[in-house]
Amino acid sequence: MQGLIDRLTALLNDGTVARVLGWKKGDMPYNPEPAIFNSAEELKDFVYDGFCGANLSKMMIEATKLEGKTAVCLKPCDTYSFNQLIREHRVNRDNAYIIGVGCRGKLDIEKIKKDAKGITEISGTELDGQEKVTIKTIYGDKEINYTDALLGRCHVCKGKEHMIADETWGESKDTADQERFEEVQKLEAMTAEERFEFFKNELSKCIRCNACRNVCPACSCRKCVFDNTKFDAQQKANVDSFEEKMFHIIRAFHVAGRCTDCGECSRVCPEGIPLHLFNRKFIKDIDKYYGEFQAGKDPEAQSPLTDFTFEDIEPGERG
Amino acid sequence: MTKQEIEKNVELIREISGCDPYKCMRCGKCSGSCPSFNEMDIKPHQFASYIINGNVEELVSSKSLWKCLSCFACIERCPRNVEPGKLIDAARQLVERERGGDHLQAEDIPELLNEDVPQQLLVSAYRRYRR
Amino acid sequence: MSVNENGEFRPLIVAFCCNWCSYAGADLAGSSRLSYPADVKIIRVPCSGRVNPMFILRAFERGADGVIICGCHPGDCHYSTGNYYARRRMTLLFSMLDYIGVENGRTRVEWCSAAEGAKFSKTMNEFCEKIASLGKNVRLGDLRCKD
Amino acid sequence: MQRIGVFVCHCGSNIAATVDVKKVVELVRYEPGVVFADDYMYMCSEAGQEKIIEAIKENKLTGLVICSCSPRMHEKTFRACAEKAGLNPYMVEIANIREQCSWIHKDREEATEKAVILARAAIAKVNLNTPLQEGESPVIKRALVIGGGIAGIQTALDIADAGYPVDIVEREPSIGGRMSQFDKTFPTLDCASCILTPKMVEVNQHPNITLYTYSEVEGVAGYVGNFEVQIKKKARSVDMAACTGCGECQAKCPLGKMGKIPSEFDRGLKNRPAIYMPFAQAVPAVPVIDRENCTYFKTGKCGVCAKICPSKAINYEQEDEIVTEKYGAIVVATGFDIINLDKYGEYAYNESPDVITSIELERLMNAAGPTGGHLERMSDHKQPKDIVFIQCVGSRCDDEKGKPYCSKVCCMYTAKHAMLIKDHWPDTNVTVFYIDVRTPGKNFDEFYRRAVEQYHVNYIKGQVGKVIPQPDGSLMVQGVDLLDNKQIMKKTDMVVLAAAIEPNKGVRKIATMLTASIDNNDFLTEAHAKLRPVESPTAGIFLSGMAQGPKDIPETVSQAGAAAVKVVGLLAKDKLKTNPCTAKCDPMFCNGCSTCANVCPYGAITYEDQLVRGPGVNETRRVAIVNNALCQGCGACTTACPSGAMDLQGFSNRQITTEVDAICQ
Amino acid sequence: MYKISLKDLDTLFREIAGNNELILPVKKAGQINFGAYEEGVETDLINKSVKSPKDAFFPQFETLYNVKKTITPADELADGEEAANTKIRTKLSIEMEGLKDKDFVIFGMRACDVKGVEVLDNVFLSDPVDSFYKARRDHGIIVALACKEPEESCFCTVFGVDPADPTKAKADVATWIVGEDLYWKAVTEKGEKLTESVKSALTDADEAAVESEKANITSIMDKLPNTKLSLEGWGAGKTDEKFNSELWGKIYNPCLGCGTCTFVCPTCQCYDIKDYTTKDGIQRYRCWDSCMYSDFTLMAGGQNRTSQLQRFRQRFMHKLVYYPDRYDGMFSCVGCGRCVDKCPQSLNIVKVIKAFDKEEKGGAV
Repeated sequence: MQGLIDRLTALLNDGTVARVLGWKKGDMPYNPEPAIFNSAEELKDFVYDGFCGANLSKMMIEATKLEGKTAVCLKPCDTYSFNQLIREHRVNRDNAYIIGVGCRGKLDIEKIKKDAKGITEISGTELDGQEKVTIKTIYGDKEINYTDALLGRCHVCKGKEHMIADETWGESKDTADQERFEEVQKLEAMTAEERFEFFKNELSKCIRCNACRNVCPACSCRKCVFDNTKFDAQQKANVDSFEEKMFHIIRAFHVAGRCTDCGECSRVCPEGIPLHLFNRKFIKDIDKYYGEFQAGKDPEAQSPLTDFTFEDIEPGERG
Repeated sequence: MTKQEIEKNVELIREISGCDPYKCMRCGKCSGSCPSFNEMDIKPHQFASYIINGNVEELVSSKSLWKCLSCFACIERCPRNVEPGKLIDAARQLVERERGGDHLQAEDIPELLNEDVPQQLLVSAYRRYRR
Repeated sequence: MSVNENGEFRPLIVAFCCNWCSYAGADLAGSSRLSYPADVKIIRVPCSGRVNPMFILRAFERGADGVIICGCHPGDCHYSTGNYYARRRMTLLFSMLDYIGVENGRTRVEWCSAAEGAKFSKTMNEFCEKIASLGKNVRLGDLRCKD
Repeated sequence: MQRIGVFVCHCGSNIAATVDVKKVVELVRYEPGVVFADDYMYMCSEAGQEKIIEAIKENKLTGLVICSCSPRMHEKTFRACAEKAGLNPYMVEIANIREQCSWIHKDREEATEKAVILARAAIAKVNLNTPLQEGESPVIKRALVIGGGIAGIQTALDIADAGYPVDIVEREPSIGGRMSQFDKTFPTLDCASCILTPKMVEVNQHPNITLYTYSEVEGVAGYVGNFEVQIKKKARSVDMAACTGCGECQAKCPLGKMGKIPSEFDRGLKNRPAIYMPFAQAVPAVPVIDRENCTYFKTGKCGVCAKICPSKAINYEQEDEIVTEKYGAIVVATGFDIINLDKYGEYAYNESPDVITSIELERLMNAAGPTGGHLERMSDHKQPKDIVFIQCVGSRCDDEKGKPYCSKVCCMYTAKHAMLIKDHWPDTNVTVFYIDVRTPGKNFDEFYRRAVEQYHVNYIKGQVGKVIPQPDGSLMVQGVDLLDNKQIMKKTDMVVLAAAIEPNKGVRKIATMLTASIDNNDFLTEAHAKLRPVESPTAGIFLSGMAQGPKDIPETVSQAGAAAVKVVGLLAKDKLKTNPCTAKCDPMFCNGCSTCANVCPYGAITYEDQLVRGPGVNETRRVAIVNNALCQGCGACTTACPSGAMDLQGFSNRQITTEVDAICQ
Repeated sequence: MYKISLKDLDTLFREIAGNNELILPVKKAGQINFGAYEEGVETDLINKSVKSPKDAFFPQFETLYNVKKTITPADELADGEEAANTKIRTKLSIEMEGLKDKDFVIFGMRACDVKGVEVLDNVFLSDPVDSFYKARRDHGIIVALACKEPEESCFCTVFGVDPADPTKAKADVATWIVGEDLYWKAVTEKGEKLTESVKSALTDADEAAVESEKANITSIMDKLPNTKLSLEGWGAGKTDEKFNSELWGKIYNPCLGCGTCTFVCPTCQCYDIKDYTTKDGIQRYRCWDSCMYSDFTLMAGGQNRTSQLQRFRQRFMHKLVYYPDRYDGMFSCVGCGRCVDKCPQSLNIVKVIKAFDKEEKGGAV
């Protein structure tokens, strides 16, 4: 990590960049927050470890509007989002200096907390850290395999390549050990009643906090349809009904063909709803019906929903 | 036959044959194709109108009923998909069913064979009943 | 949704019809007196590509039992491509509705030209039957729209 | 808040018989925004409109809902009516309670209830309507006619005579179309080429007409008044300017003598060289090289034509050329062909050369045809003594068996053929198997009766079931005489099939490019079957000839003239009012993401860095701009836009949502 | 003081649920939230619920009233009343939504949650009294539970909450889990009444075990990192000083503007009132709103808080300055730590307080 800080310091000092967008040490061992560093001095609080899961691409929308270049640390999967934002003219590439940081998968604190309460110290989460993560708590010490504590999305890792970067730092690891569409397939294999129960159960927890939407790098609308008056759809009520399903379907639909499957929605949901199951269903359908497509891989590629062929499958048909 | 019986039979013929006699435009292509035309008292192109007009009794007691070879020439060529061959076959089914041959078994066939019954009929009856 | 005095279920069906084809098709069905159930209520849109998935979900939220989108046959779009985009959108949306466990068949897309009055009527009759067989839209209605 | 007036039309008894009009008035009165509601016998009548105007003035109405027939019928009428009373015409909405309610429902209560709901949806929408202003777009004063048959020729001549430049695109090397293949025409028995050729020549010489023969339309962009069309001029391999049409080349082409390439013009009854003019009177009188068959193009050897051409017009290097031209109006006159007869094995068309189609008979009887006008059997070149005509081959069939429609012209041309044969060769025995003889038209039935009464043509009501070629070269026809209730087995020398006609295969591609709609049978759809029969529903596209439906020559010519008048009417305008129901972007919400531009079929959306100011916003950013002259109001962009920044005026998101709500209440 | 074996808790719940509606921490789809008791429901009394139990008194969504429109039929009109006059024939009637009129028990609230209710009381029970809230408060019986395993995000002691002793909070009954038993002590009259009704399930117990458990909890709290937080510089009268601080601009940046913190918070009390069109009228309902949302308090002119910086500042100023200003120095944070746990960007009130502390004591942030 010191190497990265040194490099960032150099970039700031030689004027290549005016600021750095990275992660700042938290007040607990596991809660670093995204932050902008304006000087080499401020960089002393910079951190990059297994808890830096946040995808910083979306913050570049505002950051690249600022004077001068902003250096941003992007993990391999974050670069897909950044590419997608370039395609949609949402970030100014000229004002971005991308450091492709290495990644060996990011940690899910909820998984760690499951049997570790009162955490005071965690070690072994650095990029070059150990296979095991050691957790000290006021109730005693715990140990967990790094791979067992990974975020769900890391199990379907898109690979260790950065799709876009001005320079890279650190080694990456492809942490995929699951089929990407396994969960979706499992649901598809259920009966309609079972599926309805599953989603009803999960979505009944939704508190309409909009964290999934606000964190999503594809949901970058200046003002969401659910917040503006254009559709008369701005409702904050969560009633045990279709309403939040409608919200989640539209949320996923609006990013269909643009969603890079970065998994931020599921990561941030305070109620642990597997929101990526909506997005990934669309991705699976798109792949199946219109040919494989990975948003953010190629910033020039036409999105499947703004494209068509004459022979497309008819709605309702199962291909 | 009472009016209800006639209606029932007409409906039955339509159901068994799956054909709509009202589609017939009286072009006569069926009669122009039929190898048994001269043997028949009611000609193929008349089948539809007999059914439409409810003259089922005449139709089922006609010679034509047993003269149709089920060669399917009319079915093949009918431009309107009225398919007189299927209509007459359905009329025959009507008779066969009334004779109580509701569930025709393979072993019953030899008994039923006689000169007047075309083999085709047995085959098609067999096929239909075993479905 | 409504239930008439005989206690018979009468579905509520919203049909989004493209102004250039199926809306005219519906007119033709009308002038040819090809009837279909009064349960179908048509909303005129300039193109099937104008139909936002939000409209469909909104209809369900407000208590519709079925939603059908009618547009020009592929290749015949008045605006050349609108129905192609609609086709992709609706394919994905319908698949998603199926995925979350909504009965298959509450949604439908039909391509129906201005000349196909008979097809329009036939489609609507079929769709009404289908929805009637599926019954009341329980899974999709907003609770507040309950009678 | 709007002040809405609701007007419910009885339409005589058309609506009032099934819908309780009074009850509708009574119920819609309480809808939000409604301040006035009334009914009238005929809302569209002068008196009805007066009533509306009066109500607007008296009640200071700001919006109207007319519950009546389809908006496709009278929306314009009521908009004009509103305008007369000083109201913006786009403050009018129609609730379609006739076509979509009273005409299809029988139960009065049910129909009334639905009418109220439809009215409610329209009222909810009007509450959100805003006045819209029509824009203007210039009209390019040039027309395009696709197809150079008699329909296209007549349309082009009429437009050109009115003083407007017009281009004809014809796929074949010469204009003339089907009519040039005919021998005589019914019911006057004029020689087809005698009346067609002068028109072809006139087209060629007309200063306002440009001919693109051996050319195809490749792409169409734009909209009424402003089409941009790409025309592919296929390489002719002959320099049009240099060629004198002397015909030396086709006479000397080695392939002509070997005779292996069937002549399309003579329906394969004769062969042609690789460099050829389809027929002697071809316009332009310039041959083309059929590159697929030409020895030079296949092997690089030969080159006879280039060597002997006195004016050095042969150019093997010529390439396809794309010409882009702008037009204000386009006429589709792509004509027809006859169906493929492979499906009808019973007529032995593919088995015996003596079973021919009527159009082949036309060539056989034509003095310029393969036999020099001598009627002979293709098998043994003997003159047939007995001829059987079979009607309705593939016409009037159930869907999968053929065409469901009547081809309309067969009865008449068969009578013509029968008569001509009897006239030339009175000994010939002519039999016609028919289902019905259809002769509506001036002097048509008289014509048919002449065939029977004067020429004793044997008309048999009944169809032929099978044609069986005999070992002796004759044909056995098995048919029926329905009136005698007898089956007929008849030996004959020649069988002529009245094959169903169908729209030219190419029309599908053209219709797609023009976004003109076609019906199940690929005939182009009219804007209104009765009232706008020569217009396509797509503005600026007009229909002429068989492309729209089966018709004979006089009908084709009159339709061609009608289409020309519509075109001239359009071109005579300097500016067109544009549809104000265009997309509009709200820069406050626009992300500048380009998604909308990706789906816009008209390229109407561009992006601009714009200063956006609003609550909490004061920055220059990329936003979408809609060009109102280009936007046609399809709304594809509005659905693609994730934030709802892009909206369609007249069909806005909130308007549609509110309609949904009103219906689902 | 009574006790009941943890094994027999379900008997107790069934007993309570037999008489009253019972709300308790329920685990559903992997998450703990307060929910209604049902036979066979999975409860979790050790871990913190995602959402606070404030729904029990102030639900996320509730109908206030319905407006119905009725039209007098033409034949029922009085003489002289014109049929075309829509005004005299349209009648609007308002149907109030019924107030809570049955007692209910909310089991397993923590001391911090109970304190949170106190914060809400200040707002909803002061003039003008919110009748919906009051009815729920009047009928709600709070059975509080001492924290068995406080977590590192907990800092309730900073706000004077004692997680070891719910009797100090405004609970009706206080309970503790000690060993294999749940200890039960009625605090208020309501609590006594409830205890009486479930007495058959309880056995007498002495307080010694509870006392040692209290000491244990207190010692755990001492070891937790956030319990030493200093509130110096916050509270009533600090508006100018804090509002104008430039620090906000430096720390708000990662905030997503989602409503997670406000919706899991036991003290956030902002709501929005909206209308929903029904078949024959309007349903007026209220639902939680979040000051973090861009459309919070949006007016026709569009001039609400227009930047996330303003919104971010508002939330903490409200908790730590405005509320104390209004209610005798009482903070409207109870240190439950839910926002600390759930913020997607790891921002939270603790970090804000620490940042100000650090800045005021000098040195960069």
